[in-house]
Amino acid sequence: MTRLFNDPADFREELIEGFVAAYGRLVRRVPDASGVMAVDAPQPGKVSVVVGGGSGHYPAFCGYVGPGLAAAAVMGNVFAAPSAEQVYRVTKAVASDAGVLYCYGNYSGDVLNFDMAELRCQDEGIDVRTVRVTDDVASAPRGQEEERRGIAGDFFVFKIAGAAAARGDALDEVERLARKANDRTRSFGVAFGGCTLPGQSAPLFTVAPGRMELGLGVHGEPGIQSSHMRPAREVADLLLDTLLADAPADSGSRVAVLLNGLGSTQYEEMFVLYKDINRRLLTEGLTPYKPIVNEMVTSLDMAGCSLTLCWLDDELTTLLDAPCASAAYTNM
Amino acid sequence: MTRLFNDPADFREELIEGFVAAYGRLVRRVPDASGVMAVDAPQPGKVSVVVGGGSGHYPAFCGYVGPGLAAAAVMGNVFAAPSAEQVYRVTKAVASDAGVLYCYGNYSGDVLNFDMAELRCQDEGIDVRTVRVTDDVASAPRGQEEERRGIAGDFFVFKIAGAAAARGDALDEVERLARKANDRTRSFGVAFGGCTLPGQSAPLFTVAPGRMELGLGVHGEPGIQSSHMRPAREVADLLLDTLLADAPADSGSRVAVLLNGLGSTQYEEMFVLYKDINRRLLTEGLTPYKPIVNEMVTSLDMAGCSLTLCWLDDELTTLLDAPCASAAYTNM
Amino acid sequence: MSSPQIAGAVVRRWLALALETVAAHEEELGRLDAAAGDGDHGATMVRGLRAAVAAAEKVNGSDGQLLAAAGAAFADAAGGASGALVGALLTTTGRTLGDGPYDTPSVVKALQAGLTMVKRLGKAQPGDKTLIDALQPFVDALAAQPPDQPLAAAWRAALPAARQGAAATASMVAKRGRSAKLGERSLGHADPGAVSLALLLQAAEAVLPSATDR
Amino acid sequence: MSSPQIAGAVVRRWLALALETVAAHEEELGRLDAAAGDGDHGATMVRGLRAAVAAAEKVNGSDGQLLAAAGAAFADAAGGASGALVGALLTTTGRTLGDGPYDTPSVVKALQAGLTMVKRLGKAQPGDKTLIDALQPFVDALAAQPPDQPLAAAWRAALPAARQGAAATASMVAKRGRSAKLGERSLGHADPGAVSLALLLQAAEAVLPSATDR
Ligand SMILES: Nc1ncnc2c1ncn2[C@@H]1O[C@H](COP(=O)(O)OP(=O)(O)O)[C@@H](O)[C@H]1O
Ligand SMILES: Nc1ncnc2c1ncn2[C@@H]1O[C@H](COP(=O)(O)OP(=O)(O)O)[C@@H](O)[C@H]1O
Ligand SMILES: [Mg+2]
Ligand SMILES: [Mg+2]
Ligand SMILES: [Mg+2]
Ligand SMILES: [Mg+2]
Repeated sequence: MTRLFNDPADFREELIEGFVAAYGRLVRRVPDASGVMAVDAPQPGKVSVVVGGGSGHYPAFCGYVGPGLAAAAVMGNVFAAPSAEQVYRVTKAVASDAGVLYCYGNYSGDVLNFDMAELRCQDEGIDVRTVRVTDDVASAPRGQEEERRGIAGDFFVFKIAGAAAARGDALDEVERLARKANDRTRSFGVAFGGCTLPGQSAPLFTVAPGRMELGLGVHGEPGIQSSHMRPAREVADLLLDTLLADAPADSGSRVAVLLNGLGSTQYEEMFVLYKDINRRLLTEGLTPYKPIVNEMVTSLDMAGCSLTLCWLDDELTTLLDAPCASAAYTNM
Repeated sequence: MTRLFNDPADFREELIEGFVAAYGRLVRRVPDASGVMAVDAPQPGKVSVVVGGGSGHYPAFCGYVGPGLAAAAVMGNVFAAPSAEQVYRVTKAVASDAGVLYCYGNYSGDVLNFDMAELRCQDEGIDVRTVRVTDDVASAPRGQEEERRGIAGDFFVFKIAGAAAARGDALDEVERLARKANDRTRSFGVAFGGCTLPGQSAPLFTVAPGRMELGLGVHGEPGIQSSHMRPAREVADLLLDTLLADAPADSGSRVAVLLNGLGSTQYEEMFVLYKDINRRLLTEGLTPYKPIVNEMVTSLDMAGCSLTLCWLDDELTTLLDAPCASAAYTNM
Repeated sequence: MSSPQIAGAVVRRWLALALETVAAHEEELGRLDAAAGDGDHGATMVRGLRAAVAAAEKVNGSDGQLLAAAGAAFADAAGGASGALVGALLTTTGRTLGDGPYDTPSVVKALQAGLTMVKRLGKAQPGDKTLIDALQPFVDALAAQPPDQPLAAAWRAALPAARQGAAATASMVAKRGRSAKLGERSLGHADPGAVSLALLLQAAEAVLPSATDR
Repeated sequence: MSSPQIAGAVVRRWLALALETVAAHEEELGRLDAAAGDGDHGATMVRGLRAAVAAAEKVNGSDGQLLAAAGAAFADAAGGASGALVGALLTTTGRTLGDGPYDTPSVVKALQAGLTMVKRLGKAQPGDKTLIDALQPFVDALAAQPPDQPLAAAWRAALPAARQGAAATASMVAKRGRSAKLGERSLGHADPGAVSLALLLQAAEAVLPSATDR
């Protein structure tokens, strides 16, 4: 539940002010807009990667703004996509001569607003492209991959796009690489309890004791299906069975791994689960590459976690390994 | 509540295995001991900083092992200090010719076990020193600072000790700097709900709706006092009033700031609160230095947060800024 | 009951009443959204309408012009899917109405333009369990009224179609928007966007001039 | 009831019974610890005793030697404050008992050595609301028994002092350990360490040879 606020109507504004106050060494406020931009953005000759979405997912999205990562994040209200107007303003602030790549999770509201902004920017001669993250295998069947929503896979796609942009790749290339990262990324999650919106007292959904939800969203949506709770090693198998059944074809055996906590699942629990995930990955002949067990895309204080695999090749590995700095993720 | 486990009796063992599996690029298991050590430890001529305590506080303690930070972490069971035997074994594994500094939060169980290990190591000719973190102003009055317990202030003391050790400072000097960091660090926290131990179904304490606990511990101990819930800006004042009344004498105006989440408090809420903290710090003539708003020392899935201030001078600032890498904190 | 002489007065009063009505249903809309979506629809609509009311205060102009300005403010403040779609509906309808007076046929034409825009942007069709399932039947029913019927009467006659359309979404499986991911799980609850759209239309009933403007 | 001939048999049986007794109170000990501490005392004691039982299985030796080995295993597995202190109590008591037979005076002497070690390590005194408030009264009561009284009878006679000592901690304010930070808030609940110590002493009653070993 959300306890720390003043007026819930000011939540987004206060959170942006607080974020910029804390991380002013990395970001500044986009003037007159609900968003933040990297202190060094825009950079001439370098594509600006613009991410964004509703609030309530920290570190997504503002936590990933900084050198080597996103040039800016557009920040909506809690679980509400930012408006096209705000996307437009943020884009104007960070558009460079090399163009702009929009990268965000595939949700109806985000698509509507980012698309409207993209049109408007293109009318003004800014070259804008879009790569939507569609990693959640639970949200649409195989063959309809582009209908899927984006959850924790955001992180890998942002990282790879940001690294390509920082390297100076042209817009076509940054777009291609982001799309490739997305095409090779799959996530699946389980939830044990819903989250509560600021100002409200009841969670968006509840999970009965001894049950869990499969195929969670990161907006307090209930899962696709309800199931019984089980020991960690069976949860690991459930996650991996689902992901491996959906593995992209011919993608090799090196996988970046993210075990992502949604908010109130304990880190220690996630490491216990990761033990079983790791064993299973090795059994399957997969090589986990620099795994991350952390909270990277949250859903307020939701209880649950998701597993993301990104099948790497050499060019994606290089980009994942590239240095970056941001409030939430620093690589060196 | 803890949902992901196999046998609660194996929780620590599985969590260590999972942690090492995930972050093998930074740490390895100490052979035959409940702990992890940096891949590059021990380094000849460099002091090894050994941290530790019960589990349930991730990123404390294993998340802070790596170059420029701790050489090793001794990991107890959830909320139980590691035994003297485990502290001893971990110390033996990372002791260098330059000696060892123990750094941990001041709790009865930790003091007992680390002290016993220290005696045993000294008997064997290893030069071991100890600096206990005592940042929690709620846990003992002024004048009895050394009785206070350690909470999120751990982070600043570990970081400064680790940086001094990495720089090659002698043991005397590493000890002096860690002690100085601790002497200049103060924390105070509020809790909105208790946490639940693995295998148990009820939280260690509950907070009535509309109430909050002041002066929390990081082990699910209830607060020192109960109070009514208030808007974020009043919580900010409460935290700062308490800390400023206890400020170390003649310590200047540059403060490192950590707003630390205990587990299930939302990041967004913390930024809203930080907005008001930042305003108040400026009003008080203090200059926040590279603030951190994050989960740095948790208490399983407890709801609440604490504010830590570390009054910096030039030598502490240099050490705080020094590069480091670990699972949970990377600086470059 | 109305003073159509004052330019923009109808839209101003409608927005005020719409805000009041939707705010009274904020929690219910949130609950409906939580059933298969993210629970913010009530908050989003209230936020958007507050901004729309404020924007309309600041503009001098016709009802059409005010509606267009209100739509832009709504979209920006609300965000989300409903911000974009309801905002576009208001803006397109307002622009099509233009700066002159209006009657039943011109309002029908304007709403049809708004509906078309909503479909174009959101790519949803009737039956997909969205606000279109309230809007389309209403526009159709309004268009079916005799063209010389005063707007207020025509509007009143068309309203049940909106309400029924919204109610009927309870037995639909979502195909668009967040709740589409939940498939069968979205059955049994009305679509929040359809319900709030019906509320918006209903609020207009009380403020429309009982004789057309001209 | 006992076969004092088999070296270590008394300690082995005591550990088994102690584990059983403490496990039956695990939740209660956790709740007492949660009142002002961190709620893990039940789990910690059970974990420690399991390891102690296992260690005693592996050692061949006198009761004293087994007790010393069990204490080390207890301390290592339990961790925390009680792991260190109860572990040191067992180890010191066992070492002082040594490898020979024992009677009431030698047991009193050994327990006094254990108590002294606990005080030295933990720096607590009677009245600080710790396990010492069960241990000290028991050791004093045992020491006050006639030296020629068989150990089992002396032990039985001293047990109420441990129980009363543990119960009396409910009206004390903690001065040591985690709960000390809670000050007045620790009032009203017995100290978990004192309660579990009384349970350990009580479990011994049933296994002590009814006549001394020699
Ligand atoms: N593509 C779409 N076309 C038409 N209506 C849509 C579409 N997507 C969503 N909606 C409408 O928006 C409503 C949800 O609005 P809201 O909760 O405010 O936005 P969000 O889904 O971004 O949280 C749905 O109930 C539905 O009526
Ligand atoms: N310094 C001390 N001296 C004596 N007994 C102590 C001391 N500190 C703690 N204890 C005892 O330990 C008990 C708590 O044990 P436990 O909960 O297992 O460890 P922890 O406090 O590390 O969680 C207390 O109830 C008290 O009896
Ligand atoms: Mg939303
Ligand atoms: Mg403990
Ligand atoms: Mg919604
Ligand atoms: Mg305890």
